[in-house]
Parts: sequence; C-alpha cells; structure tokens
Amino acid sequence: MNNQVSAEPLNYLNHKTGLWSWLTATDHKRIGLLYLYAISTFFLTAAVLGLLMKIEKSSIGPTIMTAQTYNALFTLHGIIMIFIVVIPGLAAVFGNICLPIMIGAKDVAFPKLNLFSFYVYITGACLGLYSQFANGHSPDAGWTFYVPYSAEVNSNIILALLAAFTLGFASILTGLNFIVTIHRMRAPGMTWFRMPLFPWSLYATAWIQLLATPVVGITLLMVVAERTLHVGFFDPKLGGDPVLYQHLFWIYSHPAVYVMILPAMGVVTEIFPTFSQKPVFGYLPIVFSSLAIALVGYFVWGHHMFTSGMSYESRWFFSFITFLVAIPSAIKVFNWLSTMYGGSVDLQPPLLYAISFIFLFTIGGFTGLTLGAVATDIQVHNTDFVVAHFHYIIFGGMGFGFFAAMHYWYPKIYGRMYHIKWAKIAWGFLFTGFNVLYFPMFIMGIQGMPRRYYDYDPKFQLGQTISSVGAVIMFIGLIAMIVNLVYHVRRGAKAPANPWHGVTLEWQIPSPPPHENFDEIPVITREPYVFDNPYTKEK
Amino acid sequence: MSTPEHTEHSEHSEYIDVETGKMGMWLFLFTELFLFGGLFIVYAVMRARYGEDFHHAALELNAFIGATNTVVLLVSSMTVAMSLTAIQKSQKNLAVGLIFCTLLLAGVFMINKYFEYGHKFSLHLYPGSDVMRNLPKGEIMFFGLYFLMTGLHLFHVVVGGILLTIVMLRVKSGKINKEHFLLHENGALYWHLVDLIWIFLFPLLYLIT
Amino acid sequence: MTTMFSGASNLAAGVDRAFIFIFAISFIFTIGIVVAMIYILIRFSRKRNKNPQQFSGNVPLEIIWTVVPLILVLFMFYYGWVAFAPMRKVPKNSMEVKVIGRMWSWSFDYGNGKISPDLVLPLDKNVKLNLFSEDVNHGFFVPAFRVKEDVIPGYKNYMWFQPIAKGSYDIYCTEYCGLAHSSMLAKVVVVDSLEFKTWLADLKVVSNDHPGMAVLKANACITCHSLDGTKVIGPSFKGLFGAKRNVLTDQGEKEVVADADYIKRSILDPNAEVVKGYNKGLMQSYKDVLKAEDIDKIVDYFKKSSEQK
Amino acid sequence: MEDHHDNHVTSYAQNFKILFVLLLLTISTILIIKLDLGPYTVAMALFLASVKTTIVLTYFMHLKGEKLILRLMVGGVFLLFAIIVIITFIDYYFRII
Ligand code: HEA
Ligand code: HEA
Ligand code: HEC
Ligand code: CUA
Ligand SMILES: [Cu+2]
Repeated sequence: MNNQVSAEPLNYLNHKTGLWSWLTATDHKRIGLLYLYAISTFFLTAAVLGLLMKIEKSSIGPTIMTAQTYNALFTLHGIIMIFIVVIPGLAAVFGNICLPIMIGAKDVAFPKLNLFSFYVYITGACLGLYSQFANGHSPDAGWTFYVPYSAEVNSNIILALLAAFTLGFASILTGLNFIVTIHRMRAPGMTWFRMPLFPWSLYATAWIQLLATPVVGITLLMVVAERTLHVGFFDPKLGGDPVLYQHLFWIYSHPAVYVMILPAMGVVTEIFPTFSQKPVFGYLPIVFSSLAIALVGYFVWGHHMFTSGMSYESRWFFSFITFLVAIPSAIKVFNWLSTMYGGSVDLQPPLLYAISFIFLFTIGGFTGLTLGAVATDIQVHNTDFVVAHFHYIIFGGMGFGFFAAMHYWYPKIYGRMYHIKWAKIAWGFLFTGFNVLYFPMFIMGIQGMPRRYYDYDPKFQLGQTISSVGAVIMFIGLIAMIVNLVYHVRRGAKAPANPWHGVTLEWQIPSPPPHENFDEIPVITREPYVFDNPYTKEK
Repeated sequence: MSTPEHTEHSEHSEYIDVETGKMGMWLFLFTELFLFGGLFIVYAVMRARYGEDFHHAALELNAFIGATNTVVLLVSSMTVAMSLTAIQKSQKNLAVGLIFCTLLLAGVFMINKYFEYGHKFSLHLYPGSDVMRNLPKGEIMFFGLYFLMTGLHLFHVVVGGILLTIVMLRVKSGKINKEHFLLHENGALYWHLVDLIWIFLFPLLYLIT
Repeated sequence: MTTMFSGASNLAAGVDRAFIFIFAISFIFTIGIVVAMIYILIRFSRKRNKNPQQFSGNVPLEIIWTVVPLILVLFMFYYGWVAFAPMRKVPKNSMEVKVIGRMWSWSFDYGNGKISPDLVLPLDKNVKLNLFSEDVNHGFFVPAFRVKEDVIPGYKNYMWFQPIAKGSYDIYCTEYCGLAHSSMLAKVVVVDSLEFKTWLADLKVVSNDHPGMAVLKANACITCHSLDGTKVIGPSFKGLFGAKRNVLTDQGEKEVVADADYIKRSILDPNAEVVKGYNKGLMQSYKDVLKAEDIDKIVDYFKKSSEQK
Repeated sequence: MEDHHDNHVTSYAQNFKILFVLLLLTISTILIIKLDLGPYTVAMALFLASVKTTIVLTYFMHLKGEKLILRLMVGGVFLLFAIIVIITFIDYYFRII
C-alpha cells in the first residue's frame, strides 16, 4: 500500500479512493461524512423552503404562492428538518466521526450495520422527497400528521408516513450501534467516568432513539392502515380516538426533541474546556443531567396537548413534570459558564457558535417554560410563539451546535483549515439574522398570530415584514459560511493534528485520522479533561 | 428486519465478540417491545371505551386455536432453548433436530393461523370488507386491532423462522459450534420474544371476553 | 390592536400574571447570563489571562444552581396552574352556546333556533361554549380572552369565560385543518345585555337571497364552490343544473347529467361520485347537517339560477 | 472471550420443568377467565402473563446467567414502558368521554 504517489500520509480519506470505496465504506468516519453531505443537502433544501415561506408572508395576501403550496411547504420543511436533518443530525455525523475515536476504539461495534442504517436513512429521505412529486397532491398535514385530517385528506400522506417510518428505523439502528459501542468498545482504562462528555450525551441520546422511535413507528403504520384498510384506530368517524393519536405521536416526538438537543449540548461541552484550556466544571453534574433529561423527557409529552381536551389531572401532571425537566438544562448552562470562568478564553469561531448556543438556547428554553405553564400555553399554543420557541431551540440550539461542531472538528476531519475571519463574519450575519427573523414571532404569537397560517391580519404586517428581512440576512450568513467551509476543504492551509490544543483522544492522532484511528489502542489512565499537555505549557 | 449480528463480520476476526453481539440483540428486542407496546396502549384505551363490543367481538375468535397456538409456541420455545443446550454440549445432530422441531412447530402455528384467518375471510370479516364496515364501531376496532396485532406477530414468526433456518443450516455445516454460537443464541432470543408477545396477545384477544 | 395587556375576559388577568411572572424571571436570568458571558469573555480572554486556573467543580455551587431554579420553576408552575384551574370549572349559571367548526367556517347555535356566523355575547355574563367539529380537528381561539380549546370530532370539549369589555374580537382556528385553515375566522361581538336580547330573539334571516342561497351561505358551501365559474376547491356552482359531468366512481368513470337527483347524491355522499379533476375526500357528507328541505331549497336555487341564463 | 459461556448451560430436564410450569400457568389463565372474577379477571390474566414473561426471560432467555448490566437494562425497559402506560391512563381514567 505504500505506493501512494502523493506526499500525504495515508489517512481515512485517501487510503482507498473511488466512489465505490465511499459508497461501501464501513469506516465510521467515512459513514459520518456520507451523512454530513446528505444532511447538508437536505438542510439547504429545507432552509430554502423556509425562506420561501417567509417571502410569502412578507406581505398580506398571496405573494408568491397559493395556499395549497404554502401548506405543502411547511409540511415538507417540517418533515425534512425534523426527521431528516436534526434527529439524525449531530449523532449520525459527528457521533459517527468522533465517538469511536473519543473512546479509543477502532470503529463502532457493528460497522456494517452502520452502513446499512445509512442506506435506510437515504431510502427514507428519498421517499420523503418523492412524496412531494409523486402523482397527486403534496402532503399537507404538517409534520405532526394529526388525525383525522391526515387520515382523510387526499394527498400523498401515505408516502410521507412511510418515509418517517423508514427514517425512524435508521435512527433506531444508529442508536443501537452507539449504545453497544459505548458499553463494549471503550479503550482499556477508560471507565465510565473517564469518558468525555460528548460520548456521554450520545449515550443518553441513543437510549431515546432506541426506545421512543418504535412507538411512533407503529403509530404511523396505524395511520397507514387506517387510510388503506378503513379500520379507524384514530379517526372518530370509524370509532377511533384522535387524541390517542396525539398521545402516541408525542410519546415519541417529545423525547425526540431531546434527541436533537442532547448531542448539541455534548458538542459545546467539548468546546468550552478546549477554548478555555481548563477542565470542564462539574463533570458529574453534566453527565447526570444528560441522563436525567433523557429519562424525565419521556414523561412530559402531554405538554403538546394542553388544549386537546385532555383530562384536568393530566394537564396538571404534564405541566409539573415539564418544569422539572428544565432543571437539568439549567445545571448545564451554569456549568458551561463556570467552565469558561477563570480560563484562558480564546474566541475562535467554534467558541463563538458555542456561546451563541447558550444565548439562543436560554431564550428558547425560557419560552419553553412559558409553554410549559398551562395558562400561558393556552394563549400561545399553536401560534407563532411556538414556532419561535422551537426555532430558537432547534435552530439556535441544535443548528448552532452543529455549526460549532463543524468549525471545531473541521481541521480534524479534513486536515485543512478554513478562513477564520470569514467564519466570524458569517457568524455575525447568521446571529443577527436569526434574532431579527425569530424574535418578532414571539411578540406576534402572544398577540395571537396562529401558526400554519398562509395569510394574516393587517395588525401583524410589521412583525411579519421584519421577520422576513431577518430571513434574508440569515441567507447571506449561511451562504458565507458554506462557501468558506466548502472552499477550504481542498484549498485551506494544512491543519496540525491539534490546532485548538484539545485534550480528548481525537486530538492526539493525526489530522485527518488514519483508517483505523489508532495504530495501537491507547490505555487511559486519567480523567478526560486534564490540561497539562505540552500545548498549554509552551504558551 | 434482520438481526444486527449476522450482517457483521469485522475485518479482524470472523467472529464478533459474544457479549457485544448479544447486547445488540437485546437492544433490538427492546425496540420490538415498544413497537408492540404502542399497539397494547391502543388496545387498552379502546377496550376501556368499547368494553361491550370487545366482549362480543372476542367471542367470534376461536379460543381453541388460540390456546393450541399458545402451547405450540411454548413448546417451540423450549425446543429452541434445548437446542442451545445441545450445541453447548457439542451434540450437533440433536441440536439440528431440535431446531427442526422448532421450525415444525412454527409451521403448525402458521397452519393454525391459516385456518383461523381463512375462517374470518370466509365470513368476509377482514379489514376493508363490507361486513366489517357494517359492524358496530367497537367491533370494527377489535377486529382491526386483532388483525394488526396478530398480523404483525405472524410477520415476526416468519422472520424468526427464516432466522432459525439459517441457524440450522449453519449448525449443520459446523459454522455454529460449541465455540461459536452467538447467532444461535440470538436466533433463540428472537424466537423467545415471539413467544413472549403471544403470551400477552392470547389472553387479551382470545380469552378476555 | 389586541396587545398583550388588554384582556377582555375575566380569565385574562390570571393568565397575564403568569406571563409577567415567567417573563420577568426569564428576562432577569437571560440578562444575567449574557452579562456574565461578556464579562468572562473580556476578563478571561487569552490576551488578559494566559494561565487558566485548573479547578473543576464546586459542590455548594452545584446545589445552589439546582435548587434556586427548582424553586423558581415551581412558582412558575403555580402561577400557570392557578390561572388555568378556573378555566375548567364552569359556573352553574352559564349561558350555553354550541360552537360548530367545520372546514372552514364557524357557526354558533344558540339553541333557540338562532344560528349565527359570529359569536354575539352579552357583557358580564358567564358563557359556556360547547365545541363540536363536523370533520377534522380545529382550534377555537380568542386571543383577547386568553382562551383556546381544540375542537375535535367525537369529543365533547368545552370552554367558558365572561366577557368584561364591549367590542369586537378575533376568533382564529388554531389547529391545522387544511387548505383554508388561515381563513377560518370569525368575530366575537360583545354587546350589552339588552341589545343581546333583541338580537337573540330576532330569528328572521334578513336577506333578499333565494332561500337556497341562504343555506349555501350558512353552511359555508361557498368557501369551496364559487358562484361565478372560478375553480376553488370544488367545482363552481355556475351553470351546474343540467350540465354534463364526468365523474369517477368505484366502478370507473362515467358521464352523468347534473339533475336534482345527482345534486342530492353529491351532497349526501360526495365521495361516491367524484367530479373528474377534483379530489376525493375533501367534501364531507352533509347527511347529518342539512335537512331534506334545505337540500330541496339548494336544488331549487340551482335550477332557478341555471334557468336565468 | 469464550470462557463465560460454559457457566450457564441449562440442562434438558430443567427446560422441561420450565415448560411444564408455563403450561400450568396457561391452563390457570384459561381457568381464571372461565371462573370470571369480575373486575379482577383482566388484572389476573395480565398478572399471570407477566409471571410467564418473567419465567421465559429468566430461564429460556438466560437472563439469570447474564451480566448485571443486561438485567438492569431489561428491568429498566419494562419499567419505563409501564410508566408510560400509566401516564397515558392519567388522561383516560379521569376523562369523561
Ligand atoms: C431541540 C428541541 C427542543 C427542546 C430542547 C425543547 C425544550 C423545551 N420545550 Fe419545546 N418544542 C420543540 C422543540 C424543543 N423544545 C418543538 C419542535 C416544539 C413544537 C412542536 C410542534 O408543535 O410542531 C416544541 C413545543 C413545546 C411545547 C408545546 C407548545 C404548544 O404546542 O403549545 C412546550 C410546552 O410545554 C415546550 C416546552 C419545552 C420546555 C419546557 C423545554 C425545556 O427542556 C427547556 C429547558 C431550558 C431552559 C429552561 C433554559 C436554560 C436554563 C437556564 C438558563 C437556567 C435558568 C433556569 C431557570 C431559572 C428555570 N416545547
Ligand atoms: C432544524 C429545524 C429547522 C430549521 C433550521 C428551520 C429554519 C427555518 N424555518 Fe422552520 N420549521 C421547522 C424546523 C426548522 N426550521 C419545523 C419543525 C417547523 C414546523 C412545521 C409544521 O408546522 O409542521 C417549521 C416551521 C416554520 C415556519 C412556520 C410555518 C407556519 O406555521 O406557518 C416558518 C415560517 O416562517 C419557518 C421558517 C423558517 C426559516 C425562515 C428558516 C430559516 O432559518 C432558514 C435559514 C436559511 C435560509 C434563509 C436559506 C439558506 C439557503 C442557502 C444557504 C441555500 C444556498 C444554496 C443554494 C442556492 C444551492 N419554519
Ligand atoms: C371542503 C370543501 C367543500 C365544501 C365545504 C363543500 N364542498 Fe361540495 N364539493 C367539494 C369538492 C372537492 C367537490 C368535487 C369532488 C366531488 O364530487 O366529491 C364537490 C362537489 C360538489 C357537488 C357536485 C358538483 C358538480 O359540479 O358536479 C355539489 C352539488 C356540491 N359539492 C354541493 C355542496 C354543498 C351544497 C355544500 C354545502 C352544504 C358543499 N358542496 C360544501 C368540496 C366542498
Ligand atoms: Cu379549522 Cu384550522
Ligand atoms: Cu415537548
């Protein structure tokens, strides 16, 4: 194998070449990259749909599309963003790339299964896209597919449901793989509490993926059965119970929101110590808060149904537990701040994204509390307030977490460096645009602007227009970020093995990593975040 | 749905670490549990709502066939467990024979199901039929659940059967032996799960009338 | 403009108090976090602080920032709860109105034969709304009153409140219900009780429309069917009577003439014969909604309007 | 890697015994339902089913000889499912449909 022409040492990117070697790769890093390219494509597609919706809403009445198109757009936007982008998102991309390295393993426990789940994912994603263009109407039930509408409307709902089902299956397999990997493949000496925090957050996430997804799987199948066979489990015309559908849907989909945010929390937990050159503050509290979020997150699903006519007692119960699940998040936020406190803080792009994560997540989280209190939720349920809440927390949380991860591990993944200044400017646009885009939606929501509305009352004109301007600013930021990252994959300056002076295992191997990560499996002798390596000393 | 393990042969050794493989299988079984769990929740809610109708509808089911199938599955569960004992004791032929018994019993189960479904179909009682559409709502619901639950279970019986056939062939060829029987163990685990689910389906659908 | 603090029902004050409490805490903490963050970024920047301190935890601190937020959220829960609890306890003396939601219009049935497209209510009187849906889920939302409950078919959901200020307020549908979800709007009009009484007692429908036209309007047929030939969701009613139609049935495609019988079938069982080029499942059967004589009125109207041309 | 395998070979006789117990439990389920204990019938039937499940899990599926962590997982998963069912019923139990 030593007849390589290029001067580059062999690594996972070049040890085999050709499209086929990529499509059949079982190397976790390559699978991670496959996911990265797929997910980015889908993200951009759905983001453009979001932009189109905002343009439509920039003025009253039909602007650039019909109501039918708008309804199909937010459905597709929601389905792609939730099921295809953010649920697999961080876990499938950076989990795959970094998890085995960070725990000192050569690969995940079941590499072929890993590749298999990628193809399941692609199948599901294509099915989702296909549902838009297949004969008949694009699906238009929203990403929540509430019955009876979704059981009766004449659009390609079945395809969309099957897509979500398939994607769920991929998600289950990834989760399964990670749990086993973490249990069985840790390097010698790496006890549970010597494991870095990103793997910990993936561990908590994986359990949710594993145990919550099947419930929605069977639920969606039941809706399919309902549409094809006329047995109504949920449709009241056939004797079914529409609220039962909501229960089953949210039994999955609430825990799923923690599938989105936990890995992002894991990412920033890696970033803060590295850029402060200081151990994580409160390792154990962070570990246990991840587990607590995963566990308690199973029991709060009913907060999406406060107005559904659920029993009085349930509303009480779900509201109460919802508030409890906020506590572990609070613990994390405070620990992150304390990690930076007293450190030697270097404001590089990853950290910039990480601190905006804290800011946006805090706003998203607090508005989550507004939604968690029954009385206030009654007012803002299904209004733009909810839309703003989850964009703040998903896009501002998971999305910015993803960007942070991208900027953090980029040199590791490609062995190249992006342009730092450009990265900061792009961040500026993204961050500003983000707030201009979504903040007005909180205010309109409180005033009563309902969501999934194609048209609106003149009193919301100003807010909607400002918000549309925000979307355009974001658009500029995103383009700048993407161009910067894509361009430097090949042309960037060569990156050293450890550009940020990190201490977790992935920084101790070359960039890009060799095919099997480690020539020799490392033996771990101490806690993950001890900053006494030569890099700090030399400063 | 295939089991995770037999797709896996890492580059380093032909056999995968036993504990790893088994844990993977267990996790997979958990997802199956929640898959049927969703159906059980629907069943419970609907039963609470349509107690009377469920009562009437359940009378339509043949408890005898149900009971027979319960016994069939329990015995098959035992034979597959025994085959594992046999392989651990290096009694290859006995192991093959026991798996074969299990497969036979699976066959019996399916034949029973064939008659059971056949009877329903001859009464035009199947999802989408006119007869079924005209039943009281609770009965439609019962039969809908009945067909979905037993149908999904039957699907698992088929998958389990295929899996055990592969296991049997590999035992025969010696690929599964006293040293390496992870796939055998996992196949057995899957088969027991099929049994477990039936343990709940039987009283809920056939008995509680 | 309905701003946040112009609650027009008795329930608004409690809800607003919960809002203010939660927002105040959120605001304080968010500002606190931002200030702390900026301070840290400046004070401990790599330029200023070359030697990071290596501490990694502090138990009392962890306890503080677990317990303090816990107490605060319990208060939030409390405020949210006390404002909500009365919403489900309907006072005995409430006047009842039946709210009917359908794709995509509301109607309000006062029980005395009065059915209105807007909700007219007397000032300072408790009202209980019984929420019914004829097709899919809808949401009944009056922002100014801080009330919202879903209108779900097969469920008997309800809400109550007492309007405390005269005026006209928006009603929105907040549960996605298809194409014209965003135009499923209506108004609550709060008037004083005298005015309300006369309004309620007035059962005649003041309109010069053909009686059939009145039925079409009252049942919101014309949200889907235009009268002027444009294609909305369903086929236009213009020139319907006696026209030839290609319809798809379970047996296949066939041509029919739109006679009285066909029109009746289309209203009672719309999905048995679906007009070519339109979608099945959008129009629901009006079997339980329209009385036989209403349908006759509609047919008569179609006949007359076709004859005019 | 293979050593831990020998320590839980279940004997044929034991397998037989377990089957016997399971069959007994099945018969008692049928009997109990025939007897009709009123409101407790369902509870009893489900209870017996759970007992059977536990037996299958422990012996046929060899949980008895497995590592603690696996047993904890199985227990935890069943518990989680039970809690979810209970929470769902907080809604249905208190609701007047
Ligand atoms: C990544 C995804 C994500 C995350 C993490 C969250 C987190 C939370 N969410 Fe959110 N949510 C969504 C995604 C998410 N949500 C989505 C997609 C929807 C809409 C679905 C739809 O209908 O389409 C939704 C809807 C939604 C609703 C239903 C609204 C409605 O439809 O009426 C509710 C109600 O309770 C809610 C609450 C919460 C709460 C309490 C949290 C908490 O976990 C937040 C905890 C965080 C904090 C509290 C902030 C940080 C803490 C501090 C800074 C410390 C100080 C704290 C205190 C003093 C308390 N969310
Ligand atoms: C990860 C999750 C995620 C993300 C990132 C976004 C991003 C965006 N969303 Fe999304 N949104 C959801 C998840 C997400 N959304 C969900 C789950 C729903 C609920 C759906 C439902 O109701 O069922 C929703 C609903 C939703 C609505 C509500 C619809 C309604 O209720 O009426 C709106 C309206 O404005 C909206 C807008 C946007 C906008 C403007 C963006 C922007 O931030 C996007 C920013 C991007 C751009 C401005 C374009 C950038 C484009 C490029 C860089 C492409 C360049 C490339 C080429 C030209 C090849 N979204
Ligand atoms: C949700 C939208 C919707 C509403 C509301 C609705 N319809 Fe329809 N209607 C349709 C659609 C779509 C079709 C065409 C498909 C079909 O024939 O079922 C249709 C077809 C018809 C036809 C046959 C028309 C033709 O050209 O052959 C008649 C008659 C009719 N509707 C009458 C009514 C009446 C009367 C009402 C109100 C009481 C009503 N519709 C309300 C959507 C609607
Ligand atoms: Cu009715 Cu939305
Ligand atoms: Cu939630």
